[in-house]
Amino acid sequence: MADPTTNRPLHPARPTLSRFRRMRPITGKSGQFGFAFWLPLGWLLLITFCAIFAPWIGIQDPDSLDFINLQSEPNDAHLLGTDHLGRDVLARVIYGARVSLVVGFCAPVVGMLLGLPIGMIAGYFGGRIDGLIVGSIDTFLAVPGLVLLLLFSLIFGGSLLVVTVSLGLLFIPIFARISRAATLSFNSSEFVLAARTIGAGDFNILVRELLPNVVLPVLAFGLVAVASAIVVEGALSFLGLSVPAPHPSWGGMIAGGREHLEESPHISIFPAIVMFLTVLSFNLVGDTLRSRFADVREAAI
Amino acid sequence: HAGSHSAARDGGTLTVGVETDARGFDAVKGGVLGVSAGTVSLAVHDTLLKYNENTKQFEPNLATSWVAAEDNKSWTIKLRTDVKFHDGTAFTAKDVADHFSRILDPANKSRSRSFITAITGVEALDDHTVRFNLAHPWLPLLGNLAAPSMIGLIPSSANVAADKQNREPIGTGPYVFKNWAGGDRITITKNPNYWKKGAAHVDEIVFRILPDTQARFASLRSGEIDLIWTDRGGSIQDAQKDPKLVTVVRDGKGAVITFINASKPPLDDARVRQAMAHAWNQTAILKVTWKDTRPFAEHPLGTESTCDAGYRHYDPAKAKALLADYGKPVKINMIHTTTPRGREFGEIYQQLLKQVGIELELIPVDQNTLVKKVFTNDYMISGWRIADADDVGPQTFALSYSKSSYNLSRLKSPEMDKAAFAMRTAADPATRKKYHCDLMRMVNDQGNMQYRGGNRYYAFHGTNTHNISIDGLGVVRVSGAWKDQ
Amino acid sequence: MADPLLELTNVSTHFHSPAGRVRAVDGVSFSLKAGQTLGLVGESGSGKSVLARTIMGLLPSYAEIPEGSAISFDGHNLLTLDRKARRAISGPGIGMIFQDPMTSLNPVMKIGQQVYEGMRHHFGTSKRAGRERAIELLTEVGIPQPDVRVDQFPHQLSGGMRQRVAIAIALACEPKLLIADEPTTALDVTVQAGILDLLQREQRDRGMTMILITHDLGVVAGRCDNVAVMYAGGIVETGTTLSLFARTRMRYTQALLDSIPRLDRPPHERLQSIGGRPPNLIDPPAGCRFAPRCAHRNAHCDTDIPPITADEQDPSHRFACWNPRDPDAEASDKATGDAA
Amino acid sequence: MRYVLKRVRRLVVVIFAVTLFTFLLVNVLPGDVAYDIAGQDASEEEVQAIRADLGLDRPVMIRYVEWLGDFVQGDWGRSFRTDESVAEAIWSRFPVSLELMLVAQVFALILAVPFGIFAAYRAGRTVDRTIATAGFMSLSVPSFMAAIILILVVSLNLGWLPTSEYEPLSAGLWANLRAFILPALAIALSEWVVLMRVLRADLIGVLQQDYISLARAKGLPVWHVILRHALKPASFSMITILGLQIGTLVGGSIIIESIFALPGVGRLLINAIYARDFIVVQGVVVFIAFAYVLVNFIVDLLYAVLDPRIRTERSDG
Amino acid sequence: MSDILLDVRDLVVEFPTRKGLVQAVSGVTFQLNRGETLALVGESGCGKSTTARAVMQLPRPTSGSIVLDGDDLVAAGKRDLRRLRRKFQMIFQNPIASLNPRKRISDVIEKPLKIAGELDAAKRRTAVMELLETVGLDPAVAMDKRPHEFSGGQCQRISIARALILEPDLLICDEPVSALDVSIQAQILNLLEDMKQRYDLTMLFISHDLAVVRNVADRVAVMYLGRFCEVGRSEELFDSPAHPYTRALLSAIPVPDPTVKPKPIEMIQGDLPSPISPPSGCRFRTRCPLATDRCTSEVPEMRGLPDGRAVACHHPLIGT
Ligand SMILES: Nc1ncnc2c1ncn2[C@@H]1O[C@H](COP(=O)(O)OP(=O)(O)OP(=O)(O)O)[C@@H](O)[C@H]1O
Ligand SMILES: Nc1ncnc2c1ncn2[C@@H]1O[C@H](COP(=O)(O)OP(=O)(O)OP(=O)(O)O)[C@@H](O)[C@H]1O
Ligand SMILES: [Mg+2]
Ligand SMILES: [Mg+2]
Repeated sequence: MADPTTNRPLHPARPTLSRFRRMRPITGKSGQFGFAFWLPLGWLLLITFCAIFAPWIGIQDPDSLDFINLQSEPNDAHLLGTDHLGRDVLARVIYGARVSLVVGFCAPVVGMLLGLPIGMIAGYFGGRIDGLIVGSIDTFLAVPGLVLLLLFSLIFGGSLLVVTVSLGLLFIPIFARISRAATLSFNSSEFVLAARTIGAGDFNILVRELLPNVVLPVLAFGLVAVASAIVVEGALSFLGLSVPAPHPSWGGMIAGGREHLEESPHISIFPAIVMFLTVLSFNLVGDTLRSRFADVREAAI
Repeated sequence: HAGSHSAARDGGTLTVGVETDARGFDAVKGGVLGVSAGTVSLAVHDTLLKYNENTKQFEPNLATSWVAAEDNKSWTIKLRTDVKFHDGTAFTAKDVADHFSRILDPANKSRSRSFITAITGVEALDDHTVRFNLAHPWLPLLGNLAAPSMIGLIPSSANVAADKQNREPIGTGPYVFKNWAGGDRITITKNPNYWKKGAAHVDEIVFRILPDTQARFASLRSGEIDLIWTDRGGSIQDAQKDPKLVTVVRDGKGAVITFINASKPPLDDARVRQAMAHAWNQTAILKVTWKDTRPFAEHPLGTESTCDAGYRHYDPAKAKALLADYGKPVKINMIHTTTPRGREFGEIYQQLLKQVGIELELIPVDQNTLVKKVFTNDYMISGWRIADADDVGPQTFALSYSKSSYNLSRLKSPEMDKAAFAMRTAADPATRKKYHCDLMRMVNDQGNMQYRGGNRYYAFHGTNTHNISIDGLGVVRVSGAWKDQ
Repeated sequence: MADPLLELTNVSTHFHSPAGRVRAVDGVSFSLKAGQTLGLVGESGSGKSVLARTIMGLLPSYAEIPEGSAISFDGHNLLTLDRKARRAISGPGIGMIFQDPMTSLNPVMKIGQQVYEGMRHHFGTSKRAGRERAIELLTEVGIPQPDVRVDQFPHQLSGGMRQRVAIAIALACEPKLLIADEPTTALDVTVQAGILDLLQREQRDRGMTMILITHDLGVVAGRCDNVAVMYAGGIVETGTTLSLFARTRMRYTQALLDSIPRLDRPPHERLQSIGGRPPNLIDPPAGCRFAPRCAHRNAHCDTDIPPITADEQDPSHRFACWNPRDPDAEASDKATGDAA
Repeated sequence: MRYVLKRVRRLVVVIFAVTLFTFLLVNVLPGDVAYDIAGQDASEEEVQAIRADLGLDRPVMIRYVEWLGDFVQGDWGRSFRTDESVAEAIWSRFPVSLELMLVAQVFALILAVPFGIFAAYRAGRTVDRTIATAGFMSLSVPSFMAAIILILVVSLNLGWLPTSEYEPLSAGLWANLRAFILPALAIALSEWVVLMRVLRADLIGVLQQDYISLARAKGLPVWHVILRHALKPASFSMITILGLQIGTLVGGSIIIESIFALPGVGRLLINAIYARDFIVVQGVVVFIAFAYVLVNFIVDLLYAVLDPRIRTERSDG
Repeated sequence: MSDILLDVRDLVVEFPTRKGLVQAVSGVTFQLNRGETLALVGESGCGKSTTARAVMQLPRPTSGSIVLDGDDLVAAGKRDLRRLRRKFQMIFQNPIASLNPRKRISDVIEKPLKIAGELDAAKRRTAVMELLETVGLDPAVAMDKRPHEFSGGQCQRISIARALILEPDLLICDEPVSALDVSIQAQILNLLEDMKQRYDLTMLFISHDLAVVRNVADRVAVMYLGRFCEVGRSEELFDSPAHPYTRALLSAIPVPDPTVKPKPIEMIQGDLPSPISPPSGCRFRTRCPLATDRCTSEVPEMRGLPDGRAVACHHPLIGT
């Protein structure tokens, strides 16, 4: 029986690779970013603008109650109506965007800052260290994410910081995996070997040679991670475990409006639509950028 | 509904949607019986007495007669002789004595003990006679013997001894416990040998655990289940409007309250508490949170009780005046649960206090932590409740008496202690009530407890279901139900 | 055998890419008589594989074959046939072998099945008969223990063995024309010779017509009747092997031959190198595509595309060059080299 | 065989680490099951008595070692609150979660495979982009939102399916399955996209392989080439993801189980967390971790069955 | 100053793999004289690259000694090794992959200087520019570009510049032209030859293409399954191979001349055996037309032939 170890492509860079694979066109998407990119990007900019400048763009106080106008339908005074405490839904949606965006951006950053070095170290050094890290990641992954979030938020209380950090922790395995895979794929490449032959140390190779290459696929995943961070935050606040009252958050608003789904669907539906559009936009923008800048397979995720 | 008994039809299955799973049915092990477990238990067990809501009188059930001694410090009760437990053993005075002795034994740490500490002992005089000895004249005894909670329900002492009562309860009731699929459903079946012939009609009652109110309500409307109860204002309003549904209502005693911790500055100043009482708009929260499906509470003695408790009504001007008198800015915090209702309560309270110039910070915690914080005096303001009871006196006593470990608002005053003691040992209902009312007036004046609404219970069922009633504590009596078809 | 089996007339293949239109094959014409072997040589990227895939009908969807191209095979114009008729030709009409034996076999399918699948599809051969035939074919291509190998998976075979299997697959439907796209590039020299011998034998025994694509002039020299040299998408010189090597006319072909290190040359001999690099096929040079790298170019070369010209001595030897080499004049110095 | 042993060893290590991890985590939870047992009307002394009774006043590590000892012997403890055996509680709820996951994954596959194939075959074309956009839209509806919308539309407005009518299998297959349709759909709505995209990406890669060209060069029709030649080698990542999802979702569909009132492991867990019934939390988390690791293990073995490269390599070695 | 720059003795490199220990190089001994080019040829997987990398100490060999200019590399500590590295450099097979795609050419080439401790940025810059000029690239154009903007041949020039900037004594080339087109290959081979003259390089040149080897090498070592079969001066080895494997290799090479018909001499059969369980005795015996029982039982030692060659064969093709 033939030995598989000898069955490798022999002179791999000689025309072994068919052009048909090497020159895969960026499946149809032409060189320009289409409106499937600009439209969502516009939405994101709008949301971000509103969230940042919420106190100054003339929207109402999101917390003040109005016992007269409970659950009023959208009207001139309240463009998106009021909720069951008579609060302006539009104002709450906009202030809720602050939570979603902060968590959405910061959690992946936390995950990346921790996951990237972990993954790179595992991929670079291999052996015991790799085994240990992969094992820890496995352990971490074996505990359902929502359970961890629940436990964290119960232990440390619900606050923006806790939610962001604990969600960020959940992203560690994902980022670690991506950067580990990327590191592995570059690790055996000849430019790393070349760096070794000139006597570069491990740290130098990790930071100077590997990092610039690893960071791109990792960043490319970043925007998609933002989308999922927003979704998970939504789920958390749906369970009432995210930011404390009275701060509005989309998931919390959806959960709060559930009881009034039949008489006043607008209480849930508007935040749901805004959240949907925002998540969709991040997904679309993220995907466009990812397919443009890196070829990471979803399988790694 | 009572009138339609003649048309009662036997057979069929009654499906009941309940909000929470039971924890267990053992009076000692299971802790509090929630409404779910209470409802199941009430169908599986019998009480000694029964309270008639219409006549306001106690009626015989497992007991045939009851007489007090001259000094009112003991009661002798005669029991039925024809009653058998579901396992076939005969019901005797020993079962009753064992049950109460077990609750009273401090080693068992029953949480129900605190309600009946006035009982010093229970003895079986013969097979069917039992005597309750009391420390002092104690009016609430009969109410406790009729309580549809674990205190009043008599289990098989053999089953208790075998340590199976918690998960497979055995009683003398019209229904026999059949199966408990954790998290999903509890099934009980008709007791063919029930001592009161014709009391039970449907063959089987299934309690389905459906935690989501919306879902439970939708299932009721689609006819998937026959009966639900809820305390959600929106659903109650919808149900009352729905011609295909029948509403069963009963007012209860007790109340949903707010503790103002009198041991934490600046809440140790009565003026601050009083200002908060005037800033508190109970009408508004009843409207917003409960959609006016609960009664306005001035005290926890129940809507039927005529007691002028000197309630401090919503009056922001007065509140501001009191604060001005106090003179310092008030910044306080409050713990609340992470449930939508808990958040909402916090959000409303925050806004109401803001109107009179008090800054309130909200700290979300889960239910369990909230309880712990309140017990360990690690809070300033927290929601709480005075549980329903035929007589809430024992609770108001414990909440107000200075040496009670249950004085959770930590307000200690000799006058209140005096009123509490007088209430506790009163030998006749009128005196007891007078002292009770006095006590509640003092509480209202101090502002250490504020009301968020009284208790009113609702159950709903389709028009083809009959003979459902709500007992004390909101426990639903399903054992007499029958269905058309 | 008057009619050619395969005839290409002005065949072009263009790819639409984000950067523009890639003229991978541009105006290729040649014809091939039944039973002959054509060697198609050229540098990497000169369009050999694309040409092969164009004939095979295996182009991706973003490829375009401009109007005016025609490929006639056995009386059919392959470019105008409907899909079903076209498929009927793939297999029994034309078979193909790919460059990399590691990737040209389905890793999760048994070898036997891959061999007889085509027969089943085209001739309705039964499974059992197909298997028998597969064993025969494997024996024929020189695989030891064929009855064991039929039930194995590709990874259990070495590279050389796999290429033999690929040949067996191509032979299964008895094609009239076999296109072998660099069948030995990925193999070791020791294995390469065996594979080439096998192909040559099969071709002779079956009277098959064959196109052997390679970048190695040494490979075609010994084994092909005709040779066509490709550069930047077009055929720049074609003729019988003997004539092409003996009387090389095109400057590019000669430069290529000169740049190859040879065993019969002394060590450390300075090699003739071709400067520059192959042109960009999106925007190729206006005149002769080799002009920018050619040592013998003149003004003509940069501006006008050289016409196809026939060699005076051998009309079947054709080339496209404004300033062709005169083989007779340079023969003397070449002779000294050969003598060494 | 050595490989299997190695995997089993790793499985055990991970499980062990999970037990320690959760034990520590659960034990730093604020709040106390004792208060929950005692109820709101109990006094502090009573609560302390209950604590002592449950052994909660002893150091965490001692309790852990004890728990582990019992656990290894198959005694997962009894709920502090309901006195239910933890193992029994989990096993009685597990089939519900498992069924939910399986139905959800079947839905996800039904959507993912044809769309994935279609998108890959027409990569870059309008069909592909339409599918991709639809996928993103589907992916952008969080499952809790999907659940609410499904309830609103399918149950409340159309009245087609129940919102919460879990019936055990003994009540009949359809009665049982009915209850899973909406929750499974709510889960599948985001899961299928992941599967579809993985399949699409791999399939595009496979379709560019020489062996696909070779199959086409044999004159085989396109559908034959895709289904017989391309699908199998392209589906390995998808199968991995499928396995991972089953693993994570068995305990991870907490919200869906709650919304649809399915008496599954997820709901058991969340109730236990809220009640600080940590012996149950502990048991459930370890169980879920075990399920996760086990499923991965099975997927790995399955891989070997599907992919001859791995299969024979192992039997060789 | 001795004439021998590199002295490799009994080099063994093992890799643990899932299926067992692979001895990729098993007991290789050779010397490299100053200024000479030694070529290593052999089939794929025979251990050429592994030998080269072992000399580079990447990874460090399992056993054996490698002495470079008096310094034992195997025994050298991590620190010393880094200091010694400037004396021996390497270029790789895949020109594009051996350059970091994210770095500019100037950074790529000056990195060795930086690591070697040259602190003056201006000095580094002039060195880089000079060298780019030398390898035939226009420094003004090339400096600030990134690798993907260059063709394979140009990338290989850049790699050569990087390897030469520290002015090493020994240059190891692992198949430097096998990824390049024939038309480019000649440019690189010429360049290497120029560099060798200019920098007094000693080269270890790896290739599977005997024609290329013939062109560049002074001496040739033929490798089979982790061992050397034959080492000798290029002309002699090519003209009259002593080892049957060398002869087989030579006969398999196609000659670009239609008048020379492929020689019908006996081709070696079968495939390279598994390096995990190599054949006993002579490793080539399973494919050797001349194999006898002796070849199965006895490992052939390297023996010197009168003309200075060494061969490891029980039945060499030319008399001893
Ligand atoms: N699928 C494709 N999309 C875009 N361009 C392509 C595609 N395939 C090939 N090309 C381009 O067409 C030209 C010819 O490529 P082809 O693969 O035919 O070269 P080749 O002569 O076979 O080279 P090699 O010796 O490397 O196999 C190249 O410039 C290549 O970049
Ligand atoms: N890192 C490694 N781990 C395990 N085995 C290895 C490793 N590197 C090389 N080998 C094995 O060592 C043997 C020699 O490999 P090496 O790369 O040195 O061969 P080579 O002669 O350079 O081949 P090629 O011509 O393909 O480059 C092969 O069997 C290979 O499988
Ligand atoms: Mg090609
Ligand atoms: Mg190599």
